[in-house]
Amino acid sequence: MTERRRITVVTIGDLATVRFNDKKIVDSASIEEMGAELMSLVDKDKMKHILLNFEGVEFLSSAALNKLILIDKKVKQAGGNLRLCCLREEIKEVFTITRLDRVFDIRKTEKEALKAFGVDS
Amino acid sequence: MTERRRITVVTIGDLATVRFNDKKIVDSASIEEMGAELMSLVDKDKMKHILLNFEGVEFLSSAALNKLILIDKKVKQAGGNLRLCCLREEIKEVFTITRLDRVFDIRKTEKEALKAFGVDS
Amino acid sequence: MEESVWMWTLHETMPSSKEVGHQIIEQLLQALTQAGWDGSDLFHVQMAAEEAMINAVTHGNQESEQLVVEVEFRVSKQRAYLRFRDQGAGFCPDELPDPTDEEHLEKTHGRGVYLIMHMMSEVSYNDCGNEVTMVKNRQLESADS
Amino acid sequence: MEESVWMWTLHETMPSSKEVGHQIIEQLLQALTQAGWDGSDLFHVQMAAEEAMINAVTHGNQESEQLVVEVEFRVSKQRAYLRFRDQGAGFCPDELPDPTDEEHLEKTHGRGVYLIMHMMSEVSYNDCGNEVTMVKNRQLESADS
Ligand SMILES: Nc1ncnc2c1ncn2[C@@H]1O[C@H](COP(=O)(O)OP(=O)(O)O)[C@@H](O)[C@H]1O
Ligand SMILES: Nc1ncnc2c1ncn2[C@@H]1O[C@H](COP(=O)(O)OP(=O)(O)O)[C@@H](O)[C@H]1O
Repeated sequence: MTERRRITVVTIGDLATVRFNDKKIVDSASIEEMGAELMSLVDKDKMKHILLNFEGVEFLSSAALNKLILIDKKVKQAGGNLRLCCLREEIKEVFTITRLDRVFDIRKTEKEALKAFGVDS
Repeated sequence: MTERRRITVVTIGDLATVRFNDKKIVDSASIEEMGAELMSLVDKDKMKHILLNFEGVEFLSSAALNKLILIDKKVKQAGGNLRLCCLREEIKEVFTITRLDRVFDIRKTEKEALKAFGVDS
Repeated sequence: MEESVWMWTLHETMPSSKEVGHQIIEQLLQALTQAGWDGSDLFHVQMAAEEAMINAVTHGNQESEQLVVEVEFRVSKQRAYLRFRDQGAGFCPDELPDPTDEEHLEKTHGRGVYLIMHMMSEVSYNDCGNEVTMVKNRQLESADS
Repeated sequence: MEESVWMWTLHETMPSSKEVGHQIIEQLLQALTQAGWDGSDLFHVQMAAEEAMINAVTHGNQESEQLVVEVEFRVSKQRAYLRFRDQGAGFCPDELPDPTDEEHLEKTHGRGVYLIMHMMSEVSYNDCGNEVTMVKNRQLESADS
């Protein structure tokens, strides 16, 4: 299995469910690393769909949002879907204030998100 | 002989006398290329001393000045000297206004500059 | 600001380093927590502080080793005051495009100042744009207070 | 500016491209030459124009394809008027370090605005710093006039 420092990945077919190892996604070097690890899920591991589970994430900066936009573009280019779930209230608010809730498909629970991918759990 | 697009070089031992192929040193891609060609005189061709003869040069921008400062540092690092000569009056003034005449060794004629390098012509 | 009884203040000059900046903001968050702040109030201050610090270090001082950022924080039970001043050439916040406009929505930059404005109760930049001063009035009482 | 009889004026909106900028400045130089300008007067205007254009395109608009630079040039026998406006966040020229200070002398940036100020007769930035207006009064009569 690939060594990953910023994310933990579970795959079902071509869907990767990702959890973040950091509680705060704010340090620029870590954000770069996280971005690279997510990119390689698409490029190297040929994952088509990605679910980002934000459980345990307490903070993210605008630089992290910028990186997520890049990942979203990447996944869409590869013909897949990116979904987000389990955002704590304050992080959800960041997406609402910036209107990024219109760019990203955000679901409340992992179950709901998986269902949107057509996976019944 | 090395193919050079931005400069024309004549060498005497470890001294390279350089003329510029462009009348206006202002375009950023050309400045990069000029910089790389000058750098390689030190790195690749192992020239120690460099004389920049500005005859025919009608204009240079501050980006070109910045590049010359880098070259000067490079030459000094390699234990050599960089000298400038034959600047038209307006270009000389640019060096005076910016006080770069205190950083660079500027000579009126090529003969004077060569003499400063210990070469009698 | 005279009327508040500050429980904690910090005024220092830091190098143009994001790492050092994160550490100083950690101190602010600890002081806020000790003063009873939590939930979205705490989150909002954290967000504004991080974005302002990163802008001062990167856009303002361009991470130059020769330049410093002045930071001043004050914390009370009900109010937080934050000030960041860099040594850069400044900018005009009013000229920034609105990142929530349809045409900018998927851009990968340009949300920091917007978030600062929306997270804090009062935000003001000096004329030059190299100093931002902000105040957060606490909205929520925490459950256990 | 009313009193001058302009022999040539240009007012256009250009993309954030240095190449296009160089070409437009070529047109200005031709117009100046036709109006009898030469020597250091011509050189000074060229320098100020190139530096202001490059700053508008790179620092102001950050070479964004979505942003444009407004340029306005006016030329008479005795006077040249230049204005560049970009769509960036601006800056405060007064905050810039003096590049001729000993400590900045060997820096590889930071001479553009300084040169503009020294090459032209009058230079003013708008409050925001994303528009520079400058005038050059011709100093020398050319030999053949
Ligand atoms: N302290 C500062 N000094 C100079 N310019 C700044 C400063 N803060 C912000 N800016 C300008 O405002 C722009 C927008 O900043 P921001 O909204 O934080 O988004 P981003 O940092 O992603 O570009 C920056 O690109 C920069 O031009
Ligand atoms: N049109 C502009 N918009 C925003 N910032 C600018 C503009 N022009 C200049 N600046 C700021 O002034 C600084 C100094 O510019 P300048 O003197 O031309 O030197 P350099 O371009 O080499 O940095 C730039 O680094 C930038 O921060």
